[in-house]
Amino acid sequence: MKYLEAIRLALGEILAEEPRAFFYGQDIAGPFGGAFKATKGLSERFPGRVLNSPIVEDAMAGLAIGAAMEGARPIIEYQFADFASIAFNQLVNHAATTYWRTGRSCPLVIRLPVGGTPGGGPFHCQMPEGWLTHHPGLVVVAPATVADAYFMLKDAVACRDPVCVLEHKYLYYHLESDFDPATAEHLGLGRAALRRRGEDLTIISWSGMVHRALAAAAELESAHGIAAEVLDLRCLKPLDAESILASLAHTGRVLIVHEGFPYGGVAAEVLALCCERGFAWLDAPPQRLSARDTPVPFHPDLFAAYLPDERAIVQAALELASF
Amino acid sequence: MKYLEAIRLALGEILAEEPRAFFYGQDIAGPFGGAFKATKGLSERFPGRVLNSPIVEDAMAGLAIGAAMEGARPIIEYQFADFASIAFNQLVNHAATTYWRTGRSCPLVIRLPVGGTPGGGPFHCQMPEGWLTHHPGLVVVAPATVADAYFMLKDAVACRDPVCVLEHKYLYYHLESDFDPATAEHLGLGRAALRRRGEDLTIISWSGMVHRALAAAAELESAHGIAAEVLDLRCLKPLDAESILASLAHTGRVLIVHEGFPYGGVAAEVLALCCERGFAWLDAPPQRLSARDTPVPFHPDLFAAYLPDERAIVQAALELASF
Amino acid sequence: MSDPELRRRLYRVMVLARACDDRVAALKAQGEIAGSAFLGRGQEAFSGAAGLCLRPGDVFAPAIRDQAARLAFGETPLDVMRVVLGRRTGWMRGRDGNIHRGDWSRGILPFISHLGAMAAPVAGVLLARRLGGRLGDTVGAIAIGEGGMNTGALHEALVVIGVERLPVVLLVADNCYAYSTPRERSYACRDLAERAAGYGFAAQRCDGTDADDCLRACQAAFAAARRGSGPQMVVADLLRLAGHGTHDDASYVPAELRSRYGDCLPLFERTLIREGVLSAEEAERTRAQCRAEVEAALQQARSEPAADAATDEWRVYSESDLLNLRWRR
Amino acid sequence: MSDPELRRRLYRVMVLARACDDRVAALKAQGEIAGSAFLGRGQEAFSGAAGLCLRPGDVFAPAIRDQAARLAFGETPLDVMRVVLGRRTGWMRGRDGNIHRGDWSRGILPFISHLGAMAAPVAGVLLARRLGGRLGDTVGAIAIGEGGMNTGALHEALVVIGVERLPVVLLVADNCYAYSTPRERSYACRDLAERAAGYGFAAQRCDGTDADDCLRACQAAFAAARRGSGPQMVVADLLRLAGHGTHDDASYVPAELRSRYGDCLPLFERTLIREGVLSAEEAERTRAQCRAEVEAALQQARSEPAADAATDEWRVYSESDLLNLRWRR
Ligand SMILES: Cc1ncc(C[n+]2csc(CCOP(=O)(O)OP(=O)(O)O)c2C)c(N)n1
Ligand SMILES: Cc1ncc(C[n+]2csc(CCOP(=O)(O)OP(=O)(O)O)c2C)c(N)n1
Ligand SMILES: [Mg+2]
Ligand SMILES: [Mg+2]
Repeated sequence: MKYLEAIRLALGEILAEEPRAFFYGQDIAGPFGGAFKATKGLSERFPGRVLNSPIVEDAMAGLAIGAAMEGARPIIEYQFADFASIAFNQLVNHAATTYWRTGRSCPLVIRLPVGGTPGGGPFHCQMPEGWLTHHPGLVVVAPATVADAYFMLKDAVACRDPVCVLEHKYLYYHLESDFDPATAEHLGLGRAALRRRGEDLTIISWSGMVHRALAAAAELESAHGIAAEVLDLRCLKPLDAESILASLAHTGRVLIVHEGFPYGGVAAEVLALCCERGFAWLDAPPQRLSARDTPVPFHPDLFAAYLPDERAIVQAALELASF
Repeated sequence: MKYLEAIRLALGEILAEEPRAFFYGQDIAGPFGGAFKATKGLSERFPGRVLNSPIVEDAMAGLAIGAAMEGARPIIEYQFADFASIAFNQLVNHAATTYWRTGRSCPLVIRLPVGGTPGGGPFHCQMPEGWLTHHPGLVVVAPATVADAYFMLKDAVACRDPVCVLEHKYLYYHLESDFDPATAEHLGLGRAALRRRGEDLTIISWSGMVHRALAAAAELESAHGIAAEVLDLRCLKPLDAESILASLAHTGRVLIVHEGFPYGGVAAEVLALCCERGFAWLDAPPQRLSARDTPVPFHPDLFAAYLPDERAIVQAALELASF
Repeated sequence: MSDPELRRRLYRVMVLARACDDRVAALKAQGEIAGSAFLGRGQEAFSGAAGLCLRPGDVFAPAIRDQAARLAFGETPLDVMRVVLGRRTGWMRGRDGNIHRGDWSRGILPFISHLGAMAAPVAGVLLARRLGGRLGDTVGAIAIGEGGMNTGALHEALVVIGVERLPVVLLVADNCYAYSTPRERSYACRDLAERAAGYGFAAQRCDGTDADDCLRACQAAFAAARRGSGPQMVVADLLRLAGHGTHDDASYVPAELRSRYGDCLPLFERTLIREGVLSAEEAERTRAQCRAEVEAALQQARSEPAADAATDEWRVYSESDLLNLRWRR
Repeated sequence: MSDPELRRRLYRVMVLARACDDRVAALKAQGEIAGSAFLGRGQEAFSGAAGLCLRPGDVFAPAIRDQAARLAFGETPLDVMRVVLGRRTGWMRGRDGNIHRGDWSRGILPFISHLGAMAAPVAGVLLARRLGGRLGDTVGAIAIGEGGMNTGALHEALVVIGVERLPVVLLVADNCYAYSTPRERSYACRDLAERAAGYGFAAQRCDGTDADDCLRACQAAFAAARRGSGPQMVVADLLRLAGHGTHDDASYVPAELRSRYGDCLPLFERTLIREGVLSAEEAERTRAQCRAEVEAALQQARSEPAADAATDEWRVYSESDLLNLRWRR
């Protein structure tokens, strides 16, 4: 099953099993079924519950807030996470603050296709977790596996707080596994997952970058005899501090690898957490590998140089291991 | 001279000395002169160059971008920084990216009244630097002194890149000094300033919190014999890494104190910088004191408990010093 | 002309709103209220008329000067005082204050400051009801000023409301000013009813200083929305008879304008007395009763505990265990 | 009816735009273009007519299907090819691509993807000119689709343009679809010209499949804006004759709709030939010339260097020394 198929499967089951759920987003209704086809076939199966929105990202979020407070379970899709910038205010100032301000929870789910693809350019490739996590009140998750694409979406709908689900566009079509919902392990929504065990250092990552981290870890093992542990954060806010610190305690060395902007955001927070609370275990300065501090470039060659690649991860890990 | 008067003085000189400058914002024209009176008297002195905007925060930023690209020097005022959330997209995706995308610079200035006041509540007290700094391309400054309120505003107008000037609302009326523009020291826009020297630890802060840090440092000295250095960042993006690392090298201990949300943002970035590049100098785990991870509370008692106060800073510094 | 009973109810709501506002202004002046205080003086006719058209089960997103509509829809002076004083017993438990107050379960939406942001949530409530087969003849009312009409948030919401043909009444109080900004700097059309057609809304205009005219327009609009005739807009022409907040002396309002717009409350009172719907004694008694009701609410609120940093919980998530949260069926 | 010379120019622009688009589509199919490719097929009449009304010194914010307007306003096929191939010589130097291309110094704004976001910058350009005494009779044109009309960004910009009475022409290409979403899900009014009055804009409607009608409406609107009659809107009724991007087969467009809307280009060609403004041979020659011009531009662009990660600078600030930057007079 592909990552995208797992999402579609989950979306269908959500409509079947949760009568309060409905979907709202641009071009998600049939026969089109969404820019990435995540909702393909669903408006036919569930008439009236998959609704096409006008191009009103701010109102989409506002509408979902009202519907959620009224007892429904709205799931909105932004065509690209980049366009959720239009809804910044409704997301961080309204959805995020409502429970704290009013004592009434706001169970909505925001599906955000994130991440870079060659040729996508500055406005179709962004990672929004930096600003979604900064403001108090949103739950932010980033499934990196087929199983998580399925489970975390359903878990998000089960959650009474507003959950942003970051779906990586590259993984949509390129990630495949023989996932079976009936037998696969179902981790809690907020838990990080150790994707690979190791002794020498920990690579912390999330979303699409987990796969580069895993490839780099394999390379580190086979070519350099270095055992890198790979921790997939899965949930970016709140952070599973326990798992992060446990891995740090185990290896003493941390490299954070992600594809977002370098300043602040999740990577800086994880690094700060490691230093503030795991200082005694640190055998080397924790390091970050991020995208460059520029917009995402359009040209595939620039794009390739923009993100940390496997070689850069291996290089940084080697330096860290030999510190 | 008060902090607010220094801003008004600078604004008047900008209009007098820079013929391309104009101001655009809600209620800034005379006789009203702005929600905080920063532009009081200026529309009368400079007819046609201080314009009242409708309630269109997004278009205000967009308009400024167009005017800047056309060769003007627009200075926009948001009534409260919290409302700049409406302009998130124009600020981070348009103003910030234009030079990189097009090679043409975008010289605009955004004045943002920031920070908490008792009774201000969740939507009139926020610190926006977390999201302004995360995205590449904006210069973000936060004057904490009367002199900086004056100089940094003029420097911002001299800058060919988009500059966000965070003006602290509490300082507007409460900070006063015998500042004389002719004789006061004029630091470069991007430089941090050592506000107090010390040997035992460094408190890094910015905006209104600098004054609590200074008060705490005085208390640490007088009551505990601990010499705390206080570094005022002044410019939050780009960071004056050299000054930060120099102070860290000097004291070996860093406490970051600010009034923004705790997750990510400037504090996490500064902490990460210290660890990534100053690890060898660290005698203790660097620490942060932030607001709580909730919206800003309305009730003055809750508000007081929400922000780090002098006592909390002293307490954290004592723990850090004795690590 | 509406029936006398309704007019008397409107009169009472207007008097009570004015009394609430006056007391809030006094509390603010005494330093008993933190932050800002905003008054609806001069807007009680339009706001109260709209509020009287609301029924239990409806949903209402008030603007900052809707004390009258709130009271008409069920808010009490005690609800007001608890919130403005930051009592833990209040709707906002001291976390948010003043006119942000509201209660989702009563259909009075607690608003965020950003103008225009409450319109889409009203659409969401109605859409959720329609999808759940629970819409019935409930309606949603959205109040906004002429300044707030310019926000992108409001525009996007009106587009959705039009396209979904939701039973919404948009109440536009054009009170000549947005803070200090005169209406000519807010719109370039004759009046804001000219924006209705573009969203697929029907439009009514009314004289906001004339309570009977407000009642007429609001009744027509709410009835149309309720019977499924699609979204409605009512634009009232009036003047804000106070500063933007109590901190603002509104000295920028020219005398000429002040003399052009009357105060809806004494105007309505005189009309009702002239037409024999109300006696001067009843009016006097109503005013006294309202003042007393507000005063009692204030005393009650004062006696209740304030928000308390040490004991109040600071949780921002309603889920207690996000770490282990899992979908189950 | 416009003069024959202008009609011939419009015809040529339309043919050249179609040739550009066809070549871009072929390049995309061959895998030579990264990312998406968007075509203006079916919109050349309206877009080209508007473009021909622009003069040097004007400013233009194109939408995604404005190849014709761009060419009419001075963009060349070489400008197109350089950008879509990510050449370092192109306007965007490989940093941004496809229809985001533009050049502030030529008055063609390089757009960000977010629909509606380019309208306020056009207002800013004009306002800056007016403040600097350099407005003259220049105008700003803003192109948008019926879908983009719903964005809050556009709304807020139109409010400002109306209030400032800026010389703007808003060009609304209502092509029945926003991606796959039919126009009934985008607006609840009869047509989008109904939104003009609310912003203080004058409105024109035209048949987007009829080039002469497009010329008429655009000429009237641009002339009015130029002579200071305030902001203008032109709404064209047409159908997108391609997918949203080349990746989209547009199978959701019903055949009935396809048969209702003609293709403006052959329609115009037939009219011009019928009326003796153009001969069949000239038409054939024009098509061949345009294809050749596009092909030459493509070969030229192919021969130029691509963006290069190693040597291109990655600076995001134009100031080289922010640390020491200081105001000086
Ligand atoms: C998006 C946004 N920008 C600015 C403000 C600050 N503000 C609060 S009320 C107000 C004026 C509102 O004018 P109007 O909508 O006409 O309502 P009125 O105050 O006249 O009742 C402003 C500018 C805000 N709350 N939200
Ligand atoms: C704010 C925003 N939301 C979504 C998109 C994705 N998107 C790009 S074009 C488009 C459809 C635009 O429709 P319309 O405005 O009618 O123009 P057309 O494509 O029909 O020419 C969408 C949804 C975007 N670019 N910006
Ligand atoms: Mg008003
Ligand atoms: Mg369209």
